[in-house]
Amino acid sequence: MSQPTREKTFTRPRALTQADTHYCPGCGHGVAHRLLAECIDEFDLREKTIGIAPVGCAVFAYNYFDVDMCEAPHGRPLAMASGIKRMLPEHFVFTYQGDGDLASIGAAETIHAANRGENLTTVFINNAIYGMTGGQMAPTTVLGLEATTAPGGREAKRDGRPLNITAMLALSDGVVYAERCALNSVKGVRAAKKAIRKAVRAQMDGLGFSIVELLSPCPTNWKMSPAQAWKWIDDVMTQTYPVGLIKDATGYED
Amino acid sequence: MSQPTREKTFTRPRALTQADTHYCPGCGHGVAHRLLAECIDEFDLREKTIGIAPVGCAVFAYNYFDVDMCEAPHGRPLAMASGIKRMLPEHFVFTYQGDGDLASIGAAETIHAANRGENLTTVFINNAIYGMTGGQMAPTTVLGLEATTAPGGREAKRDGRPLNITAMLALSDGVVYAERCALNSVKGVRAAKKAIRKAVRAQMDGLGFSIVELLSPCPTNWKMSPAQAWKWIDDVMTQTYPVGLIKDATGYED
Amino acid sequence: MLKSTIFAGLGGQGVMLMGYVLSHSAMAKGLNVTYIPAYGPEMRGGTANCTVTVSDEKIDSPVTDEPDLVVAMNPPSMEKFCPMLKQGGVAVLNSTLIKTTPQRRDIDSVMVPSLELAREAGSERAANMIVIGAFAARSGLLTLDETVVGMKRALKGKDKFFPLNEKALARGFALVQG
Amino acid sequence: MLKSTIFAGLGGQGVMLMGYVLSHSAMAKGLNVTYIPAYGPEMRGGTANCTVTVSDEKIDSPVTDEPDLVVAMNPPSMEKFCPMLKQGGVAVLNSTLIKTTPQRRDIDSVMVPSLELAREAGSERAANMIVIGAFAARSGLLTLDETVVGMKRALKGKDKFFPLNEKALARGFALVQG
Amino acid sequence: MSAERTLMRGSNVIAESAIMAGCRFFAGYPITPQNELPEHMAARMPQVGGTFIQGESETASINMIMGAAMTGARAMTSSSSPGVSLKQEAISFMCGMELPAVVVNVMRGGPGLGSLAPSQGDYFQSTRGGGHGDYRVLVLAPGNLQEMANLVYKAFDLADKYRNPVMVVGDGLMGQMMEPVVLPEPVNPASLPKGGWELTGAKGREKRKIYSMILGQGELLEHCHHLQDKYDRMEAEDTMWESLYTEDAEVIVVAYATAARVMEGAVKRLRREGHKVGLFRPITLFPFPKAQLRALAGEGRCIAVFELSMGQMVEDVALSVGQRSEIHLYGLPSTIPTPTQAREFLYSVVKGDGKVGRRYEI
Amino acid sequence: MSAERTLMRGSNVIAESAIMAGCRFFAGYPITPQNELPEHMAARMPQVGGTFIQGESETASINMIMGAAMTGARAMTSSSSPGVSLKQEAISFMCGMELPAVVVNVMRGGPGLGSLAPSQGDYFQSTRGGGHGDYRVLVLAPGNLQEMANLVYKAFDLADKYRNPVMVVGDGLMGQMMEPVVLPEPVNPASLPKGGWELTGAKGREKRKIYSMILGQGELLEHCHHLQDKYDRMEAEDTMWESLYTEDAEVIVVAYATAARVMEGAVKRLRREGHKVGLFRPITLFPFPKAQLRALAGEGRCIAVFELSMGQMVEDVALSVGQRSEIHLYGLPSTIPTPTQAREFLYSVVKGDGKVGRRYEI
Amino acid sequence: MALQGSVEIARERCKGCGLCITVCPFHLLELEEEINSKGYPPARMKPEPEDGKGCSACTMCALVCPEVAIEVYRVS
Amino acid sequence: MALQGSVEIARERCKGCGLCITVCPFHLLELEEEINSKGYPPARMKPEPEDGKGCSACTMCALVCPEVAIEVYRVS
Ligand SMILES: Cc1ncc(C[n+]2csc(CCOP(=O)(O)OP(=O)(O)O)c2C)c(N)n1
Ligand SMILES: Cc1ncc(C[n+]2csc(CCOP(=O)(O)OP(=O)(O)O)c2C)c(N)n1
Ligand code: SF4
Ligand code: SF4
Ligand code: SF4
Ligand code: SF4
Ligand code: SF4
Ligand code: SF4
Ligand SMILES: [Mg+2]
Ligand SMILES: [Mg+2]
Repeated sequence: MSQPTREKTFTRPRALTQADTHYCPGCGHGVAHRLLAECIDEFDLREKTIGIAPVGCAVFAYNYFDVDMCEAPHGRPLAMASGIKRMLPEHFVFTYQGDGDLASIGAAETIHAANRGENLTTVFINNAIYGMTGGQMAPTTVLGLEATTAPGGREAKRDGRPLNITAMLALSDGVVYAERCALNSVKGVRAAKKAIRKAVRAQMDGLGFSIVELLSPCPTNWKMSPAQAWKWIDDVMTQTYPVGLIKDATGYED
Repeated sequence: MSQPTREKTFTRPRALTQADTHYCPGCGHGVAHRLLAECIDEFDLREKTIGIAPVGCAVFAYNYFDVDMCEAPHGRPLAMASGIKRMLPEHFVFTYQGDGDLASIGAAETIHAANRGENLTTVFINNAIYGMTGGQMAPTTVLGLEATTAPGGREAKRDGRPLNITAMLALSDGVVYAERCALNSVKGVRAAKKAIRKAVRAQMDGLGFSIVELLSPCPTNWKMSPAQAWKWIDDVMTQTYPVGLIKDATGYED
Repeated sequence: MLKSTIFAGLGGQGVMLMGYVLSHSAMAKGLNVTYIPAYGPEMRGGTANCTVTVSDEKIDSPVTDEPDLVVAMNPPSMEKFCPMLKQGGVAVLNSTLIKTTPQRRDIDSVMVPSLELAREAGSERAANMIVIGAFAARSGLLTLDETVVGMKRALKGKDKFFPLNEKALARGFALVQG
Repeated sequence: MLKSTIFAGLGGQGVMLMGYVLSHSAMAKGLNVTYIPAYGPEMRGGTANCTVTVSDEKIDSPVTDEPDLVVAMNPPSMEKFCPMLKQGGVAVLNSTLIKTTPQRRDIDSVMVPSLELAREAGSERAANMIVIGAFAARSGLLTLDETVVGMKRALKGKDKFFPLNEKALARGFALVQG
Repeated sequence: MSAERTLMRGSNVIAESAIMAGCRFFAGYPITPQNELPEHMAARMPQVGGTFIQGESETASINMIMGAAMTGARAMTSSSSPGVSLKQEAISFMCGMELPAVVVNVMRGGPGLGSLAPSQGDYFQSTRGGGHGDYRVLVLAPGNLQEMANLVYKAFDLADKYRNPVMVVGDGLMGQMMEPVVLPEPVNPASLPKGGWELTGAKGREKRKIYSMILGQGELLEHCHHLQDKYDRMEAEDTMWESLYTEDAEVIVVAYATAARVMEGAVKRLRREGHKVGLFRPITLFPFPKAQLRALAGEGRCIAVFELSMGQMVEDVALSVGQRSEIHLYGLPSTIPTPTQAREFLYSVVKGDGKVGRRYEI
Repeated sequence: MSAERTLMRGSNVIAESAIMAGCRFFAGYPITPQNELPEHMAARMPQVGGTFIQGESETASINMIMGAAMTGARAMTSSSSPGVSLKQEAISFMCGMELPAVVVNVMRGGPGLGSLAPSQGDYFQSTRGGGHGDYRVLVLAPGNLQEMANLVYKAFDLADKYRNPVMVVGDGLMGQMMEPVVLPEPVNPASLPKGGWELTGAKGREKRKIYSMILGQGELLEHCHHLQDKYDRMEAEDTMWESLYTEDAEVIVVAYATAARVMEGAVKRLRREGHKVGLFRPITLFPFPKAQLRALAGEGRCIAVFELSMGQMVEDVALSVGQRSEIHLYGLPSTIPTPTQAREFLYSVVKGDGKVGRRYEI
Repeated sequence: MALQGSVEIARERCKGCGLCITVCPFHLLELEEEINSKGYPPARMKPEPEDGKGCSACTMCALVCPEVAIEVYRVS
Repeated sequence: MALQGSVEIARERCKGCGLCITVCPFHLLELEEEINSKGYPPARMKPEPEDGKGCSACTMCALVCPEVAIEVYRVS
């Protein structure tokens, strides 16, 4: 009998550093980081990638991705990315942004970079809350979710309704690809991987702006266990933000 | 034979002051002012109106409307209006904004006020150009239109594509009414009047955010005669910005 | 009289609440008090500490780098803060996690087996109450009754925890005064 | 030698271009020159003026409140700027619109029927060239040839206007020089 | 004042004192270390019939309060350093349009995202106008939470008095710390006098307009003089400061807010040890108590500036003191200043050994 | 330098000189009085293989150039007062992250929308940091269009030298006026040395990261000292100024840019009339030529500050001069200063009749 | 033919844009030769209606006038 | 029964979120009682598979692990 061989079938992607993250247990950021890093590896882009970390829980993303990275002022990653990409048009340039960053303070920068059709890729972490600052209402907070600035839960009349920014962006001709996935199941994670891969490819083919919105658990500020948070995404969050393709003008056959 | 009686059938609305405007010959701003003033008169709102002038050619609108008025920093009229309206919920509060003001620098304020469903009315002057500063490209500039910062005419690849902000806003649940009209014909002016009237009514009924987009000639920066500018709206501008109803959740029977 | 205390530990160990109980107790008995929290960048977990100063006079600096007392809930907190202690100061140490005492000869230490005593008192969740009880007794700043009053104010509205906490405070107090 | 001139009129009367022609002419002949435009808030129409200073030395202030020359294209411009003229200064006035001369005794005036002469020269659009021609002659700052050079530089690329403008400059020059 | 002491966090003290002062409109955007402030407002405003809006940004938030101020309402926004930078354009507008409102800056370490540690690095921004044009805001820098309560309360009166924004500054330490506080008496907003300039609808009167664009020749210059007169009046009537042991002091420390508080302990200790040291604490940063400090300067007296920034307030000190006294500076941005640091600086200045801090030349 | 003189408008001089300096990225948002600057860039950048983006706002524009600067490109943005206020947060970030870039402010009258007239009311904002935290930008204030060309060109070198933003300030008059200018020689951007910090992709080297959040205890303080060292070096190595007739002057006017230019005529005229007056013109506003001005101050000499603002530069003058000389101030915000105004101020100071301007106390 | 309507054009408000002229169904309006004090040739009623038809007070000219310079009267 | 797969969980990276446990089709994972140096009870393979089935190297646990703490091996 031959010696059993042991083959690694799942390991840490090269484009992640060895650093431990500062994220809370069960947080979606870690998964999103890994998926993007895997795609960078798969397209062999690690040495020609510039990433932009947001202000938000992912502010230290520059410690976690093993690629050249920088920090942008809150809400401005896509403006900064536009400057970077225009100077390095052959590089892969991504922004990684939370919902507060992308859809609230950065709404103008987001819409305009997308509308200019900047050849960029955005990973958009929709956790329906301001994570880093401790659970304030985000534009994406769904009705009923308790937030520190929406006491008793978000109410349409008092607090306005959740904003579907990705759908708005998709109206723009500059946007070639927009998809929403949920990081709350194996299936969801696999779909997210596929979507990010397509978004990266769209940029490397020079097609324009691509964005993947990820419904991402924030157990801490939702005040749930990680498992409850997963379930809540299915039960509640996807009612407001249905997962699936929003726009695909890439022409790819998948 | 009795003495012929002379009856005024068209006169200056009460809600306009007697001041001459500083607008160029054939400019659409003057017509838009009058229509809004007429609606203010018709709803008898002159004494309970607060208007917000933008930074743009209409910056001096506070001299032209005979109602309480103020000026907002460039792009921020809807944020300011939100503060005013919350303090004076029974008053009629309007913003009057150009395309640069509303859709470029003010994109975030516009989207978020609309999305909060602020009970406000916006008259949005889309003249596809930065009038006041002398003809730079606006987010709304249509492809091919020459602008001082889009030499040779706007090109999709170099300059991005025209932004249809009203369509984006209409996606938001906070928006109850959105319509686009063109100020380039008697028919267009009449439609605009009807639309503004509905938008004012929506606010007075407390329904939420209403916006009327007016395609408005800027003969000066389009470098056309007033008559050419009218024609160009029909021939070119309405191809990108079709006139008509964009959203109506008022439930009014017209 | 002016006494400053640093409470330190991991997030989740109830460190802030301990400081809060002391602050409320002190205020209730008419003292002046300042409370300063300090968190790490983590949202959950990570390290946390707070500084509480109580006095019967006006408190100038709410900050101290020479505390009279240190309450350390885990080894890194002990290592970080015990060297700062004033000569003759007191370290109250969570002996559930801290197995050694500080090197310094010029201070006193009290070892509090918080988890073990809390279990006795009814629930592991009351471990921090055990410690604050012991702290109150050792510091001489508060009587048991005063500590209970402070606990109740600090946890206003959460009345259901009061019985367990009272028990734990008493247990901790007894450990020292025993 | 240092001479400052204010050109003033309504937007659309080509006031800025006049200053521009003088500036280019002066630079072409090696002089130093500064040109300052000033507009009203209107986009089109409204009033406009510019100040041009030429000198064979370094120019300190490009601003003047005592111009050597004023070119006024309409009555309000005359009223506004002629009182500023230096003693012994010269007002070049567009007599098509300006029917009276300034009150001051201590200055000279030249009346230029710009529209009428421009019509003669071939087109009303050249009215400003008539005036700058007359200005050149009266000020003694530029020869006709130098003015033509300046006009061509100022209107670089718009060669089709050159013949008409040359004619108009000459007509204006001749008005003064006879 | 009701005499009840409540143990409160600095951010909550600010928020609740504003409500007591009759503030009924708050807009703000989350940022550490002042998140409890908007959170307090979110909970409390509906209870008192006021409005809380979480603005989509700091820029939007201050424009919202500008709107509320247009109607004569008492309005407030708050943020921390980077967020306050985003408010500068609007602050300039508010000064130009003469709109009263209160802007709170719970400073953090900078530049950029910096740190969450206490810092006083926005001194220049606050006192010199980070925005454009000639304008000033009245800047209040309370030294403890009771004073915070009192000054936030007063800030609204001052804003109304001068028709000008008033800034209240603190640092992360003051925003986060807790202390027993006696809250001021509630003001009924309806009882506040009107100024006659508010936008309320042109009913039975001429329309009003509020704007900052002033194009007529010489008119903006005149407006600037009008504004300057107000700033001069602020200096004459509302400059605030406190001094401790300054009469016979040979070394006078100048420090404000947290830095002053830590320093106060050090000064007392050195006094006990027999050193002639004193403390001068500006409470208004603009107007800076120039004349008051100048009166203390002179031969044989040394001024020691202690600030949680690299050397910002020291310029106001120098402009007050001139060459009358030597000036020493110890700047500690993004630091929780310790009693030891405060003491060591003092010892060093007393001894003149130059070991801590540096000489500031003028 | 090619010796050809071209008659150019100030805004175009700035734009073209930047291109000559190797600037290949420009982002800006229209605002009067500097619209010709972005317009020039829109036309020229594509011709030189560079990029022009009309940002959706001033905020977006400066963040775009921050991005371009991350890659090591020479980048510039421009605006006028209100727009520059909107850039303050980002300027603070750029200083914190040590990113070189050039920011142009063609000032207009403020506060608020103000006026389009020339003004110098953003002096504080430029020199003291309108943004948050302890930082400084090098501020260049050219006096005429030739110097504008030279200093814009130099600004890029200085930005690279210090890894810090450099600001070039002018006013509406300088932006709009025309003057013959000899443009500097074109620099090939590819020939510029690399700094070793640029983000270019982690190929064959460790990854790089550029950020401004510095949480480790004491680390931000250390970073602030590192930045301060650079500012001190700027003062030692790159302070610029010019003086005229100052050796024997009894009255020395301090003025910069347009104000200095108008004043120069007045000073010469008074000299011709036999008055001992001189002119001191700061060219760098930060670092302000303190030591140089201080050296000129003293008994029997009076300093007269002439600025197009209510009294901003006068603080730097006072911090330089101290009590060595009397200081007089004539502030004229939002004004095209006339030779007569300049002269009358001078006469008044010479005579000591106090009729024009006012005494500045220190 | 009984006159049905008439318009009054504020001469000094008018900016001569000519838009009223283009919409009048009866081609009743024209620009003056003389300019007004703002420098524009103002619109006016032609002395004689070209096709014999007079003003119907349809208000169309007024509706499009950017200067609100036109008042319309019905005469009965 | 031949072993088909195995996982290695980096004990010090794990934050004890338990998500890997919920997805393992064979319920092979559990949290330790002891906490790691970060203060979390890390996940581990159960000493004995409950229903007798071993790890299939399906990678699902690793796919959902926010800490990228799990490596999966196929053993053949
Ligand atoms: C200008 C500015 N405003 C506010 C903040 C404070 N701040 C930091 S992160 C954040 C929001 C984070 O929410 P989100 O973008 O949804 O990211 P998450 O933490 O949820 O991943 C805010 C408001 C800041 N740093 N800068
Ligand atoms: C913060 C700021 N940025 C820029 C400007 C300059 N500015 C004045 S109006 C304007 C744009 C005007 O365009 P639009 O809003 O379309 O109005 P229009 O003049 O076309 O009616 C700009 C950019 C300003 N005043 N403030
Ligand atoms: S707060 Fe929420 S988003 Fe932030 S790290 Fe924790 S779980 Fe993740
Ligand atoms: S520039 Fe255009 S929009 Fe502005 S007044 Fe003239 S025509 Fe109207
Ligand atoms: S009212 Fe009608 S018919 Fe009369 S002039 Fe006007 S457009 Fe012509
Ligand atoms: S439409 Fe009005 S402004 Fe235009 S020409 Fe007719 S009357 Fe004059
Ligand atoms: S690889 Fe699959 S079977 Fe193996 S432990 Fe992970 S989830 Fe379970
Ligand atoms: S999913 Fe990862 S972090 Fe969570 S318990 Fe499993 S191994 Fe630990
Ligand atoms: Mg979020
Ligand atoms: Mg426009």
